[in-house]
Amino acid sequence: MPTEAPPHVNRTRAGEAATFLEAISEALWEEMERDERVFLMGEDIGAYGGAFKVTRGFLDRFGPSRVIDTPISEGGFTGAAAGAAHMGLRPVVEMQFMDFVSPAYDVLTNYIATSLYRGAGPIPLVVRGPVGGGNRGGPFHSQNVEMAFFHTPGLKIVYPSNPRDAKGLLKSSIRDDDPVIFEEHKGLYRAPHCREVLPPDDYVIPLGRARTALEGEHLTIVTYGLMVHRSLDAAAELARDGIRVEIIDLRTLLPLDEEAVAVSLRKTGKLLIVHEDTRTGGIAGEIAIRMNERAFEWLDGPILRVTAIDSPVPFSGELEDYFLPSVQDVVTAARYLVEY
Amino acid sequence: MPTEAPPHVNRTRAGEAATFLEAISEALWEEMERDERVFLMGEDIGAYGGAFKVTRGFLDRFGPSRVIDTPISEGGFTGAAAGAAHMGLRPVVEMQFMDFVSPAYDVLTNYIATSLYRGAGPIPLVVRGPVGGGNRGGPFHSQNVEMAFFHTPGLKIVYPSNPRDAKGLLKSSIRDDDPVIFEEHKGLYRAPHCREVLPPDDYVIPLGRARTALEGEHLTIVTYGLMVHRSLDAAAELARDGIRVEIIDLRTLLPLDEEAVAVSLRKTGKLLIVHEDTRTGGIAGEIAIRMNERAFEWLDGPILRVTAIDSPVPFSGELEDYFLPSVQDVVTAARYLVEY
Amino acid sequence: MGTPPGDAVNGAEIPGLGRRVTGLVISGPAGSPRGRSVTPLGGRVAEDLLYLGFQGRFLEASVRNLAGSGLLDTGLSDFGIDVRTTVIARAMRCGQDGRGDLCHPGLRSPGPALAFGATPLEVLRHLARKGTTPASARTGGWSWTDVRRGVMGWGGARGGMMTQVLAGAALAFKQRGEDRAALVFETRATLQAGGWHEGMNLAGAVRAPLIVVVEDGLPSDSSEETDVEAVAASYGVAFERVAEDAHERVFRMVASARRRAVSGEGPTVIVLVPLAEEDSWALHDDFAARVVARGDVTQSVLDDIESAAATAVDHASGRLNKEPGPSARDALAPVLTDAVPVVPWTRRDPPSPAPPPSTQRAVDAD
Amino acid sequence: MGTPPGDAVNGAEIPGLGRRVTGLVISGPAGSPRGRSVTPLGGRVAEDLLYLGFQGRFLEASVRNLAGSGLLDTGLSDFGIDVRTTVIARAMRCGQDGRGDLCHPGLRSPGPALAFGATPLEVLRHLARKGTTPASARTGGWSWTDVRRGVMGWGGARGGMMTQVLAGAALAFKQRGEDRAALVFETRATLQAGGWHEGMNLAGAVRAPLIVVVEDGLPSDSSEETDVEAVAASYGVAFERVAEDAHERVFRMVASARRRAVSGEGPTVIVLVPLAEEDSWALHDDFAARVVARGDVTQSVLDDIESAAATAVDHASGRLNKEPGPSARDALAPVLTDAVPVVPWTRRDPPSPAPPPSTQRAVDAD
Ligand SMILES: Cc1ncc(C[n+]2csc(CCOP(=O)(O)OP(=O)(O)O)c2C)c(N)n1
Ligand SMILES: Cc1ncc(C[n+]2csc(CCOP(=O)(O)OP(=O)(O)O)c2C)c(N)n1
Ligand SMILES: [Mg+2]
Ligand SMILES: [Mg+2]
Repeated sequence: MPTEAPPHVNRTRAGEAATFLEAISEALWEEMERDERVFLMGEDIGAYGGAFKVTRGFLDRFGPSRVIDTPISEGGFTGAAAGAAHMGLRPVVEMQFMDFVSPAYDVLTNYIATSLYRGAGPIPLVVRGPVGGGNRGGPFHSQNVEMAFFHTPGLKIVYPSNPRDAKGLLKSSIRDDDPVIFEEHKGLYRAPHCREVLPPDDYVIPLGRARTALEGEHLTIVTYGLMVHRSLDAAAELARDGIRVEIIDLRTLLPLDEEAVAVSLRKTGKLLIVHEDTRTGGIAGEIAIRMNERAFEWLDGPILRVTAIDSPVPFSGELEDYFLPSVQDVVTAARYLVEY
Repeated sequence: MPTEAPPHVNRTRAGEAATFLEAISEALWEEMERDERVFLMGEDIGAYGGAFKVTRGFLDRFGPSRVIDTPISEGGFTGAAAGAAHMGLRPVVEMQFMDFVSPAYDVLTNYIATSLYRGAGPIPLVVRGPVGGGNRGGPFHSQNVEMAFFHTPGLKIVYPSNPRDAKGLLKSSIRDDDPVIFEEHKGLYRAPHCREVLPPDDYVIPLGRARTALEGEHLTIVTYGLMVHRSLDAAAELARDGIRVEIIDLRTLLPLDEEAVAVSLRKTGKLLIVHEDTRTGGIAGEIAIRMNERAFEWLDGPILRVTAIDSPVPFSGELEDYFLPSVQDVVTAARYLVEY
Repeated sequence: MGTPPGDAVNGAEIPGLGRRVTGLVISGPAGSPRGRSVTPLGGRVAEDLLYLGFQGRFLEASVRNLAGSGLLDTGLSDFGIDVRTTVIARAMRCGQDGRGDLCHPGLRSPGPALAFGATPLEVLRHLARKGTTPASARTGGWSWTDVRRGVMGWGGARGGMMTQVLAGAALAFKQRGEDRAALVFETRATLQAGGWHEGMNLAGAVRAPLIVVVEDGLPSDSSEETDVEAVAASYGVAFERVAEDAHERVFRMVASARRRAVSGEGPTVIVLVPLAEEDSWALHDDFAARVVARGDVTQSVLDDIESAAATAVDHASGRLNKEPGPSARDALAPVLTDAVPVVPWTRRDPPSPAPPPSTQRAVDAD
Repeated sequence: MGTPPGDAVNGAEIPGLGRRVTGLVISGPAGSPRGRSVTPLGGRVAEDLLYLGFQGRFLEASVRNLAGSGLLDTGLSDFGIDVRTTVIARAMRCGQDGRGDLCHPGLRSPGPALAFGATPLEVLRHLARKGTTPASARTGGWSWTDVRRGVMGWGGARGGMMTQVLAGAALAFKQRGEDRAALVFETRATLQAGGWHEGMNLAGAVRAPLIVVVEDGLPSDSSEETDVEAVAASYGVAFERVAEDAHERVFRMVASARRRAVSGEGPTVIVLVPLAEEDSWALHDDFAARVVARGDVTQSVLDDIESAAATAVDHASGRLNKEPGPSARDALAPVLTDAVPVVPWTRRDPPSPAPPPSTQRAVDAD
């Protein structure tokens, strides 16, 4: 009954460029082929292929015991995934939208994150799904969820910005012995400018290591996910005035690669953090205090941030665009800091 | 059927000193007498009087329709409280331990916090309960919960440090039209050194305003809850060496009184944040970046923090003491900053 | 005991008819809610049901149209209007002054919202993300809240949260001894969510005046075939089933559940069995034929009602395009009652290099 | 079909007897699990049940003693040991090598943990917050996890989470076609929690080999009298009730539920009706009298078993005081498999005024 891989998980084997979404599908498919302990759980991921079709064709290939359609009960099936992980399986749980991880907040923070510490062993498990705004999804289908989990010792959080990283980081996450929250920005899923030919080999990208997305010297921008692209656009505009921005793509938010940030900050003396998530209590704060702790003397200006507004995500396009951080916001903040 | 107030809600009327716990009970009692829309929900708060006996005697006085024993379903009864608040009531929800607010995370962050923004009107509701470590409760009865909610626009978070504030802030919270998370540190509940005679009048303390717990000039410590006391102890030790510390007790964490922090920082040039909650993603980060944004030029040293270790709360006494921030930790950090 | 259902406090006017369509009492005799026979409904209730039914029907066409021409998301036009939801909602005591019943209309159909006083234009505004009502541009979709009219919308998760919220609202009615009840539409798979069980358990335990309608719609891969009757039994609450029933029977069944609810006998769970696709308006047409045949409503009044409904929906869709979009500032609607929303400085003037704070002490003397 | 229950892979030794007490097969004929008659259990199962029962009994006394002398929290001595939980757990296939059944022992009694191979000393260490096992000082209480022995403890919330977790573990058994099942003890009010319903629904839907025992203990003010049988019916799962039943009947009922579970017939919910306080050890004594009367065990072996259990518990409580407390560093046990826990600098050397970072690039070339 093994079937041919459907086209969207076969781009790389066919030598074609893959979208971000296809990179995710490829990672899942290859890990399931490689390791029979890997299995999927989620709402309508089987026959229907998932709300975003990430797992289209998986049921035919891997069967219903490894592609499990769950009831609408995110807490319940995440808890069950933990139990299966205790028994040596490697569950990958899909949230139809990551906004719906909130009913699983209890089990993730109290049971799963504490397991290793409690002496109950590691819980290798990935919770993945679409996040982010810009798709007119309104307040309950557009959230970023990193800050719900960033404060919980025992979890890892990954948030890739491009297909290559998405595939390599998802493979690492699945192979990792710790529970990982894996965020996929909907705005990248099918973005044509994101499409790229992926390495043909079984590569992984290590968790906890940032990447320099652009080398520069006047200012460090620390960012991740879709905002890497906004920041690159801003950098292109700033470059026209001779401002050379260095962009650090965090890739993994927890553990945070503070070393990479500090090294860049030492070079530029200026730090701007850009995140799509809302402002107060966002990740920028933690980065700011860590750089105070270890790099204060190198700061030639305040650590600033460009973020969404402190509000739920609006439903209308005009409002959502206003709510989200824009390229212009990044340019304004960068100029201010460079001139500081 | 109105009965006499039981002793623990009658300290102030009797001219006696009240503990922190009694101050909470008095606030609830007085608000229920003042406003018949105020009612209580929680597990075993009626006949049993609550796990910590905060509501002992309330059922007799206010009857079962205003003192509601709920099933063990924190999400469900918090959602129900929201519905009652929509209809003009003013629910005060007790979590038996605030650790158990996590099943209500979904409804609090998605439904309740967004209501006003959605045009659905305000949801005046208080979720209160015991928090914090030091009582050998282990990882599931010792948590601080502020960072689960700090990132959610639409919620307020209050965390008092003494009986007077507790009573005045709880009254304000109940009268406030917004949803409030109200944290009560178990280590303060019956602490003898905390006992104080409260003002006899119906006073309130406004939300969103910090308090100077100690005036000083060499260093600002920003803190709240039990850590105000640890910081005061540290300040006493530092005073022996002529180091005069200013201590800001935040009282309300959200909205954050950044003005009070900035004013003090301007005076001292040095900022140390002390919180009992774990380190990564703690509130210190947000304070640090806000001070970068508005007070960078006044910083004569890095913004530092003293916090618990990034781990679940240990069960054994020795481990818990090591895990929690100590007076000595505050002294060490303060000296370092003053000498910086 | 409750006021007779259908006795709304205020009504909207049928534009073409120049009189109120809500604010009506049943004039016919109360029929047995479980009876198989079709007992007539009072003339004004009948007129209401006809008007609301026609509105839903025209609105469905209009939404498909607007979606086709790109004025609405096609995703939002992908709904199945079920005329029975309108009948169910209309059997409650809809008011306009914040003292009537409450209804969470669910996400499948605008019928219940219309029955609770929403206008077609309001429905369309929400779908089109227009900024002319407080929330349409902010949360939009099929769902909004208007406490005054008793509409408790929620475009969020299917986790049973609205059963909790309406259970709490119903608890408030009970506490105050009011003649009010709450009605919540949930979809089938919602019963898999723990949140739904918590809300239902609480409602059952405190005998809250709550009616839960489970819209047993499209099967999703993730829906197990929950036995809703067994679930209701496990909470000790009443259970009813609505299949291809005549409007009269549905109306009386709900009215009777409402009576039980407000008299303290506890919640009822109603399963709404899906209609065959081609039948979606047949029940409406049957009803119209019956009321005319019975002489409760003349053919000419029926025609007037139909054209009034058509006019209202035409008017709404015509006006929709002329309405302004929201202003960006609306994105900043307050999240706290006493706070001015903070705009990041990048949207305004940059801070001066060393931003001076106010010198005045913000800290109270204490 | 499952291996006969009681066939543990490895067993501990009854110290005074010098032979294994687990690792046994039932030697008697299989009785009807629903039969009223008391069908004998095999000699080695009987010996096990006697030994475990005595252990529980002495442990109860010992914990009260230690609490009285301040060596344990009095809060933690406030439990009601129910000997039937031991029988229920012993009817599963307890192993020591990570291939037997699983059990969440609940918080009320150490019996199930003892049946799954925990020693009295381990129980006491947890209660006393001693640091000589990986988790006792970190989470302690009545509850810990040892995947190898199949003990899945959790001293956390009563939100039904362990039903979810064990349902998932059971799902893994089923997926791999293993002869294993999971047993979870929950308390009554836990059935009010949505989390429990989600776990139960999932287990029912996938027919996971799961047995849920609802310990119907102390009524709390917040417990409604949930009709557990109706709840089980709503999930389409089997239901059983354990009252003041003889050990034999309890054992066979559970063994039979286990057989159904592993053969794919789905979960069973068992309600454990509370014993009258004074009866808490009567069932144990009745059982002992019966096995001696039947000649399955001689009086002298019974005495040996009793004294072996007493010795084990005495030894444990004697040794407890001599064991070292945890070292503070244990507070820093890793929360991630690949991370060294970070100690705040205030516990170590302060940072130098301008902390120099490593100059080497941490960023990969990409
Ligand atoms: C908590 C939550 N999880 C997931 C979703 C995504 N979701 C929206 S509709 C739906 C299927 C709903 O099925 P059902 O309740 O049967 O509704 P119907 O098929 O009748 O539309 C899902 C999974 C959601 N809205 N909320
Ligand atoms: C989610 C959660 N909420 C609240 C509590 C606090 N709590 C511990 S035991 C208990 C009562 C439990 O009642 P029941 O399940 O009937 O157990 P029993 O009375 O039999 O001990 C409560 C409310 C908890 N542990 N977890
Ligand atoms: Mg469905
Ligand atoms: Mg109980």
